[in-house]
Amino acid sequence: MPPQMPPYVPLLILGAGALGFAVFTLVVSHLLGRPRPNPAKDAVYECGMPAIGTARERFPIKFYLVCMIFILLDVDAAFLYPWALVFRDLVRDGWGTFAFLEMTAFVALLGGGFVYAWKVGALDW
Amino acid sequence: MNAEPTVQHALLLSVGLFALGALGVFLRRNIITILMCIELMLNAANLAFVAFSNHLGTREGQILVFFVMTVAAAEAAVGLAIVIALHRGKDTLDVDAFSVLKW
Amino acid sequence: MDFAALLFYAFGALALGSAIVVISQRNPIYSAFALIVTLCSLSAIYGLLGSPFIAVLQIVVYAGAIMVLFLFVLMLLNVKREGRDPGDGRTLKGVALALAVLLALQIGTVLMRARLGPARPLDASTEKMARDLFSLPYLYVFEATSVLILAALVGAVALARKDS
Amino acid sequence: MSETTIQTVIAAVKILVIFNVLLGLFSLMTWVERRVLAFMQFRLGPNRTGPFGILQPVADGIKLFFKEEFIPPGADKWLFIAAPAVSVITAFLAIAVVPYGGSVTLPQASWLGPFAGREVSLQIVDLEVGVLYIFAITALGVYGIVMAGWASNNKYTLIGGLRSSAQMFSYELSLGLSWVGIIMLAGSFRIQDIVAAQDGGFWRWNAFIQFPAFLIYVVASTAEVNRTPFDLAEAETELVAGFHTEYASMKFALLQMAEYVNMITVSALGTNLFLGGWNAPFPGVPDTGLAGVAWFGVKVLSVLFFFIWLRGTLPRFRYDQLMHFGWKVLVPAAAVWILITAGALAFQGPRPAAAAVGAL
Repeated sequence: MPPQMPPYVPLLILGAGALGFAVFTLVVSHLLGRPRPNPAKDAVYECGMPAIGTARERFPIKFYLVCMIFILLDVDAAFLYPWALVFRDLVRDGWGTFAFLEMTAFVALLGGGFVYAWKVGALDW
Repeated sequence: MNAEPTVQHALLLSVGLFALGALGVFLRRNIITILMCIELMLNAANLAFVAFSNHLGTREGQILVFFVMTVAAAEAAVGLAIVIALHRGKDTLDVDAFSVLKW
Repeated sequence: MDFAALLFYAFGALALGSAIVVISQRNPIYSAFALIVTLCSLSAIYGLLGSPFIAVLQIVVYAGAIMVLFLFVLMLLNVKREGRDPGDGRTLKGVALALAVLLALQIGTVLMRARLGPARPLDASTEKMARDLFSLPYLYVFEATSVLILAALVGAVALARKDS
Repeated sequence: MSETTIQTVIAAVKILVIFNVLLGLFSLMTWVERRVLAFMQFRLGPNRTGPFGILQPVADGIKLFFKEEFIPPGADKWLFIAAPAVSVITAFLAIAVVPYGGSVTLPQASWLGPFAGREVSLQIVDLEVGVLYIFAITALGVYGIVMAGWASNNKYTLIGGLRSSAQMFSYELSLGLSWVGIIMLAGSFRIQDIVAAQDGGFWRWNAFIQFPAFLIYVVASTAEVNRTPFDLAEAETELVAGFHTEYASMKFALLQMAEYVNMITVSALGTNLFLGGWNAPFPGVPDTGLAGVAWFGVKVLSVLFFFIWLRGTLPRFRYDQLMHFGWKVLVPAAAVWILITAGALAFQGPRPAAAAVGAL
């Protein structure tokens, strides 16, 4: 087996290719399309009604709450992954019950927070 | 000087990021930008952890990064919740507006 | 100079450059996007330093979750550009810059003078990291983390949804 | 030629092939989708350009290239332009770790030069962090949508973008959690290992062993790629076209392409994680090399057809129902399932555990 190429090389090629493709497409379509603006066309499209004000509006706090609960549970998932990775090895080495209870306690504590958020209505839409 | 990136180069990068984060905290007056600068400083610390752990051949530093990230997530969630609560009271995000603990 | 080193310097420069954008922008939305670039280039640097797991976590937790929260709050509160500084802004900026440079010099000196000795090889593969993380020494820290997240969850929900 | 050059060339060729397959599949999908939907709704669908209208995607592409560009007043110009690019780049990056076959050995032909007789793995890059990489890249995909929605300076796009991103990360969580049981069974993040663990007949596929996780994956991935019945972001009756209302010409095409490429990615990933990847459904049927690629292709195309079928069949969710379902059903179910799998593994040992979990 020859020495493996470091994994970032294909990733870089792919990233550069995708970037090149996006830029190429945007530039070519910019050059090809001939803009023929008129006031109605330039207006913001809100179903034909004249737009009132800008869209720099505030929006409901619910989006923030959901996002916040997401990031905290995301951290939880970040701990679950390495645990899942080595779980079978741990079972084989006789640490199965320990690892299982360790993660159960972790998930149960977070579950408490989740239930709290549920009960106070942070998940109600 | 050696052209390879050594631990010193990673550490220099970390110092640079940390100082930039600190400078941002001094310069900016928007609370949210200041929180972002704090995230930048936490990241600089993480980079130093990874660089040292890499050099010294121990994994402790990298595991600490794990916990730093958790703390950063908790900090962002609570910090931004506080920002929202503050914004309700004063309708601004300028740090100079928040000079009292209670109003 | 080999390719990995070149990449390291390129991403380092990208991280520093976007960090400068973060602190010099008056529009916080641009700051947030610049910070995302910084975080992603740091992730690339972790990958180059041989810690793929930390690199992925950096994206999942920081760039994928925390920064979305920042963006949401910026949009939620409809944050505008910062106004101009009052009269004595220039002096204050000078002082701030001087302080930051001083800080950088201080930390830099300490870090550079650390007696590190020769580099030792490290196996930072995900499996090894996970075995360490779920071993007895970190049990307490690990469970404490869940208490921290629980506290943050309850606190943030309580703070944010008051009279909403 | 040095070893590094050879490997780089192989990688570049693989990337080029995948890139073109994705583009081809994308344009084919736009046509197939319209034809199949039309068939299901007793219409004809596009049938004028070429035989059966198969040249329709080409015509659409040419048309979109020549369309005029449009940036709405008050829009944030740079973010508005960057949004489609970000979407399409993250969509293409995610495919990097998805394998589409085991490996093929190039023939010993002279015209292949130094490449003759080489074993080529059918995957762009086999990262140690495999599925986590996909998790990370899809997390970045949210930014394209947030940027597009916010930068357009239009209330419909803003609401569409917000809804879409909130939906994406709500379901991303269950999506991520549905993989955990599989990772436990395979003991690896590498998709190659996960597929290898499902070798030996369709009853060993994770879709059966991890049936609840499979259901969660199907629902969550449909929501993740904004397909009916979860296409709330672009609910035409409420929000015009959601976050891409203001986009025209190729910028619109790029956003559309990102959606389809994401759909192809989740189909390919689901095939690998749950449907045995390139393994044949019965032991003894050839599934190495190109035969494996054929099995893989059949499975992915069936999953893609399933997505179209869903769109022709199911009505759209209401947004509150969507969020309730995601948070109050899927996330707890995924967490409970992880603990069940772990308990089975911990207290019965790996082999019987898989059977017990399958029997559940």
